[in-house]
Amino acid sequence: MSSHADTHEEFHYHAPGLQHQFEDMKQQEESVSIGMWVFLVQEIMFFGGLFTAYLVFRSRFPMAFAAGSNHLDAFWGGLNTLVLIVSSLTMALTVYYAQKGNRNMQVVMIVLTMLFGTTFLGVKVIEYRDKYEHGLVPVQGWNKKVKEGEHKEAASVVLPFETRAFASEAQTEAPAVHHSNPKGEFQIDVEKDMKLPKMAEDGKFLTQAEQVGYYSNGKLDPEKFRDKVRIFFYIYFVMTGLHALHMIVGLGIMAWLLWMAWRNSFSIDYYMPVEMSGLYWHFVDIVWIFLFPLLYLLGRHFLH
Amino acid sequence: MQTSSWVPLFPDSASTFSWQVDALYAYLILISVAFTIPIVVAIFFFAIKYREREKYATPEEMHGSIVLETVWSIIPFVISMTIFLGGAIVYYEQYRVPDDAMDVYVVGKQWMWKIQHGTGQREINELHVPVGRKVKLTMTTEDVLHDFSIPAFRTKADVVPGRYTYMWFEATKPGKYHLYCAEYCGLNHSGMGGWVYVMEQRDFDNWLAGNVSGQTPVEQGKDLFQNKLGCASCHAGGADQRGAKLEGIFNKDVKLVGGATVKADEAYIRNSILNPSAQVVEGYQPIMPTFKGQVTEEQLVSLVAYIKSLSGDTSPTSQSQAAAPAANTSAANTVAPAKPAANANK
Amino acid sequence: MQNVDAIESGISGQPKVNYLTNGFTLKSWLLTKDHKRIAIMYLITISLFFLAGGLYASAIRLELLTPETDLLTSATYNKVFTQHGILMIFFFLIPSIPAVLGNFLLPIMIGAKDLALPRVNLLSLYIYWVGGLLTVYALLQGGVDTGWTFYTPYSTTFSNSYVMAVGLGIFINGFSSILTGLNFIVTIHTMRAPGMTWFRLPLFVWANYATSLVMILGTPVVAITVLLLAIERTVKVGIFDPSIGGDPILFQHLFWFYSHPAVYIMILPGMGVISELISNFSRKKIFGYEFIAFSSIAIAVFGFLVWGHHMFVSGQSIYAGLVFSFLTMVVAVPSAIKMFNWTATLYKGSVSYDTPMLYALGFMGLFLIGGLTGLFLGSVGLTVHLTDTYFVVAHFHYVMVGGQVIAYLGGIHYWWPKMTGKMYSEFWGKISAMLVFIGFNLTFFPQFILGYQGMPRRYASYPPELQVLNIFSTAGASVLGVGLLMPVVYLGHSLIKGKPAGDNPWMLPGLEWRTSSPPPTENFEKMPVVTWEAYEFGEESGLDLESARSRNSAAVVS
Amino acid sequence: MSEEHIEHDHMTIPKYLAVFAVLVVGTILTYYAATVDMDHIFPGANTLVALGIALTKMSVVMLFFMHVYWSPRLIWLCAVASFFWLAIMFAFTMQDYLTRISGVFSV
Ligand code: HEA
Ligand code: HEA
Ligand code: HEC
Ligand code: CUA
Ligand SMILES: [Cu+2]
Repeated sequence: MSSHADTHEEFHYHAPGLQHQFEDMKQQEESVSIGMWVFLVQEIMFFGGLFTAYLVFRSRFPMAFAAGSNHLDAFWGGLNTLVLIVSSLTMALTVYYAQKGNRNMQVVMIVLTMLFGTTFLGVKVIEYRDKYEHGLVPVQGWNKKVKEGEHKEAASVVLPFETRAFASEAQTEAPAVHHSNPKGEFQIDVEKDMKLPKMAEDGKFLTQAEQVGYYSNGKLDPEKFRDKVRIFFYIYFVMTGLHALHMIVGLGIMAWLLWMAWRNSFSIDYYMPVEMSGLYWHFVDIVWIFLFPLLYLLGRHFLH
Repeated sequence: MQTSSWVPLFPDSASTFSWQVDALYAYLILISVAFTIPIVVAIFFFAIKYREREKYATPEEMHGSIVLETVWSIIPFVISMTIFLGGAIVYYEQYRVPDDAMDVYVVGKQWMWKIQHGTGQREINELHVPVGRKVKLTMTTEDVLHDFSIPAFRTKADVVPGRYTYMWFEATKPGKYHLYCAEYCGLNHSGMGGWVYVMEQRDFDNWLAGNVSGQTPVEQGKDLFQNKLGCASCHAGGADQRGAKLEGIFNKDVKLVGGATVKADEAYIRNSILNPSAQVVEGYQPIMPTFKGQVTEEQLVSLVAYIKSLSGDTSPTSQSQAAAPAANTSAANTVAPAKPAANANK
Repeated sequence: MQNVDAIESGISGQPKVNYLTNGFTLKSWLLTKDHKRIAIMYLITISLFFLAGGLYASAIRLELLTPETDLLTSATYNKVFTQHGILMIFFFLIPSIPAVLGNFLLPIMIGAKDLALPRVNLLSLYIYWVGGLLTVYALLQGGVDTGWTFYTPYSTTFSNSYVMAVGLGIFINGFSSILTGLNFIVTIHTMRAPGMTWFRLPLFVWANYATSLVMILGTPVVAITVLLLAIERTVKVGIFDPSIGGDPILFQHLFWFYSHPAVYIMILPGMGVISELISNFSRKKIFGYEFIAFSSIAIAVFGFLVWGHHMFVSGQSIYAGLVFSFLTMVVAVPSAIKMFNWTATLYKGSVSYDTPMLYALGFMGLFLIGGLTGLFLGSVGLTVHLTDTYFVVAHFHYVMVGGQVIAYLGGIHYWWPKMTGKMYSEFWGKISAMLVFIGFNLTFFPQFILGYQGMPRRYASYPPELQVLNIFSTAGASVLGVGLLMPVVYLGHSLIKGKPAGDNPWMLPGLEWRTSSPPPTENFEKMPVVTWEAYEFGEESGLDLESARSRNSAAVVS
Repeated sequence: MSEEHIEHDHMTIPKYLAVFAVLVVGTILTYYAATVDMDHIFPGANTLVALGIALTKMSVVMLFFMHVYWSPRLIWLCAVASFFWLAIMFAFTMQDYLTRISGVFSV
């Protein structure tokens, strides 16, 4: 940038990619890697706020969370977990080949990583769409509008190893009345979802907040219960939404890496950007490793 | 004992624990002075005595001293612990609501305080209380956070939507004291206040007499209970009534179906009326209908007051119920949910 | 040694290319990666925010001159104090010392050419601008009236003001703070010059390190909290609204998880400056170096365990109140350690009364009072009476204005010759330091008494019997305002007419004094090698004190 | 710390694949563990198992994919500190919620 720095560079040997403020490559690498890790610490605290909210509400309304979770498709969630894991592997291999200075394999691995990343987002789109069609987006008016009395569509995909109770029920008759949301409001599948608190009620193991929070009219109140399920979906959308945003950013970084690798900018001596992008990618993967069981797999055993 | 009157810097001191708060305050001022004076004196003394006599002098080097460092870490720590303990004791006093307190209900609303006495008087932005009686406030709000604050009594508490919060005091000096809303609540926050009138018992009785607006909450509650809402059809009392026994339950532990116990406080009674089957009493069927939407907030207050009054004129059974361990509220609430999970899956 | 040449060349005033003269185009500023230029741009921006915040403060004090709401309506008043708080905290005080003085000096002090990540540094400035512009836009559109704490459900459901825009402004601004902290941590770990060991670092660097820890660990949480608030406000669904099962107090937990540690973002750098000033202007090695260094870290760590002391009457559990009260006491101890060590440093020193030192001594008195009244507020039984009254207002102005702002001013005066190469008027500097000290006490001391009498904060009108003390307070604010305006004038004047300062006007050993004033873009002509301990004033420091003394006496004689 | 040089030859393709296998097995295991009722052993057992598996997965990713295992102490510290701070946030928030007295009526 400055002329001073430029003249400076003329006199010294500068490794490719060494920035002016550093003395040598080692210092630069160390700085960048510490910087990246500190950034990841920051990211963890960022998601941490959400996990705290999750913790507070899940400890209060476990049944509503279980019911909400049963609306999520564990198959897609699981598939996405696998997709991310594969992409993590290819990412790790990208770094590996970068260290080896193997440009071609590097490009291949980056492309694969991007492919899996995109697959992940694609699946997310399918899932979000499914929520949209079933009226599970917690915001009024953001759901597919179904007229009074109309039936909802059956759940999109059910695989053999999908939870039995969930699968069979989702595909057979769905009660009409509760699946109408003329204004696109949030709705739940009363028959199915209320099963959980009912079972819990028989066993009398609702939390105190639940004992107060689900009832009116002397009965479990679908309206009130729905509000709590909606909190689950709110948290679900914020968490997975932010996660997806991180994925998109990650894909942007990957595209840049691809460009750089393609131009053969990295070498055995200089592959810091690859390694750092790898850290970021793995971090995003780790977040998902927690999101999957915490969001998709709650209370599955109740319906077994 | 009142430490306030001779120090003009103190506000009125008119409750049983205001002297404690004042004493704690005085203690802290003492500590502050005890630290400030020596430090400030030392700063001035050093700054003057060792002022620069020669430009760019290099005074003798001095190394730190572990002994000194330890001393001046431990002393403040010990002192700060006394401050903590003092605060904790006063806090305990302020928030442990005594059992024999007179009830007053408070509902906050942007931007007014709606207050109702146990005897039926309603007031807005004013609170009349007798001197020398313990008063318990049960408070909630219709909209945002507010804070019921009476500086002369040295106490305040936030009111939170969706919850009851409690506070209590016992006034010691007749007079007229400020009542403030101390939690920011929007446009007219600074206008949301009024007065607390502390009166001699006789004056208070007069005030009550002059101000009676029909029924006391207990009377009103009784009326609702027996006639208007028909609670008595199940809770009339007697041997084979359908509804649970209500006499003597207040503040006692109630056994619920499923084994949990809860304390029958205001919130519980309120919930029992609004969401009866949320917590079903052991030995009864969950047949009680909800009254949500049928009763207003004020009627609820009256019903609660009436049911509490049923505990006032006693019942022998309360003894046996009280036998259940008392310290259940928090533990039961949090542990209860998952414990019987096994049953659920049978 | 190289510093001797530097001194000589500085004194003789040879023209040299320095960071200011290295390019004059707008582009050379806006695209610079030079930490010193970025610091100057921060300096200008935060000064503007401080003036804006100060204007709001003036409006507050004028309104409170009389008990009635005559100058401002309640609605306006609510916006005024909210915006005062938001601008002062998020856009002035948090970036003040780290982003200006830290940015400028930290690399020089450790002997580096720049921060480790200069582009990230520039990015943080831009983020700060974007956040600031968004906030200013929202304020011009109509402002916000939630209080700087944004308590729910008022902020989510009831307020009609521009909560969204301001919230996003703060969200964005948060990342500026995070990136600054990140950069500092990396720089301190990897960019130290040869010989600059951890325990030779100036305490200012330690303080900034501790601050950065808080920025990294705390700021993301407030960012996500504000984001949740903004989402909840837009889509009308969320987790803070009790009517659909949410919990308003959760917001307070998340908010204070950051905002209590944030008060240490607002004081630790100030403490760092004070450590520098006390030691350097007593020309004596600081007493208990390690204890001051580690107490900064201790404050940063323990500061995360006490946030509930802002929620004593909020409806949180009594048990939690006690735990938080206990920990609040614990976190006060490291501050006490610093206080005592500073005092001990003066002992047998050679104390000069230059303007920066006046500020430092002022800091000690004011922070002492501010901190001790923090103990009042941490003592839970007493806080029940004091919380949400002017006692709290007085407490935090004592620590924030009496602490950090004073330290910031002291630091600006101290390093002004280094940053600009010019010397300001020592006479006016002293006058203004006195005015600030007197005005400050007059403004805020009466508020302690008001607070104990129960005057609630955020009140546009108040009972008439409290007027006398409020008049004192407003009068004090005028003096304070004048005192604070004066530096703008004489510092500005020094830029044009000031005497050249020389490279080391105070003959001090810190690395920043061993390069020219203003420093060249790369900070040093050649990489310094540190062979002396921190705060070494004697011969070992390699300073040529003899000739400086003789030069000085020659100057006095002539 | 600056003495240590970050070694690069510690991971080989078979090792990467092994880690990958652990992750895949972990994912499948979480899924099946969720369908088995363990809450009757003690409440929260299902969640505990799920979190245990997730933690294991995270550890291998961090240690081997992210090379923490061969990294300087400072980076270990970063990793540990962030979880420590998360724990602070969880613990001190829940400390309030779990000790609240009743009085909630409209959650
Ligand atoms: C720079 C900012 C800053 C700093 C450094 C502090 C420092 C401290 N603060 Fe302050 N505080 C604020 C800014 C700050 N605060 C703000 C902005 C608010 C209000 C927010 C709002 O609601 O709008 C607030 C509010 C606030 C409250 C809540 C009040 C309420 O709303 O009810 C409490 C309660 O405990 C508190 C306590 C403390 C304590 C114990 C310290 C300690 O760290 C102080 C430690 C220092 C010393 C103790 C002095 C030196 C020690 C000695 C000389 C030795 C003697 C010591 C002993 C005997 C222990 N503060
Ligand atoms: C960095 C933080 C900071 C700083 C520096 C200040 C500085 C000042 N503050 Fe501020 N204040 C806060 C942070 C800060 N404040 C916060 C967080 C709140 C709480 C908000 C809330 O409740 O949400 C608050 C609230 C607050 C209140 C309480 C409002 C209420 O609760 O109703 C008051 C009342 O006196 C006040 C006064 C002042 C004054 C007189 C100054 C003075 O120090 C300012 C001096 C500066 C100038 C005067 C500017 C320079 C001069 C000019 C622009 C020239 C024109 C002026 C004159 C000639 C007079 N402040
Ligand atoms: C149809 C019969 C019926 C009516 C009408 C009825 N209740 Fe009940 N109530 C019951 C039964 C049965 C129980 C015990 C089971 C339970 O807790 O739900 C009960 C429990 C209660 C409890 C909890 C008692 C305890 O021991 O914990 C309260 C309080 C109560 N009712 C108040 C009222 C009030 C007030 C009304 C009128 C507004 C009312 N009930 C009307 C049948 C009734
Ligand atoms: Cu109600 Cu403030
Ligand atoms: Cu605090």
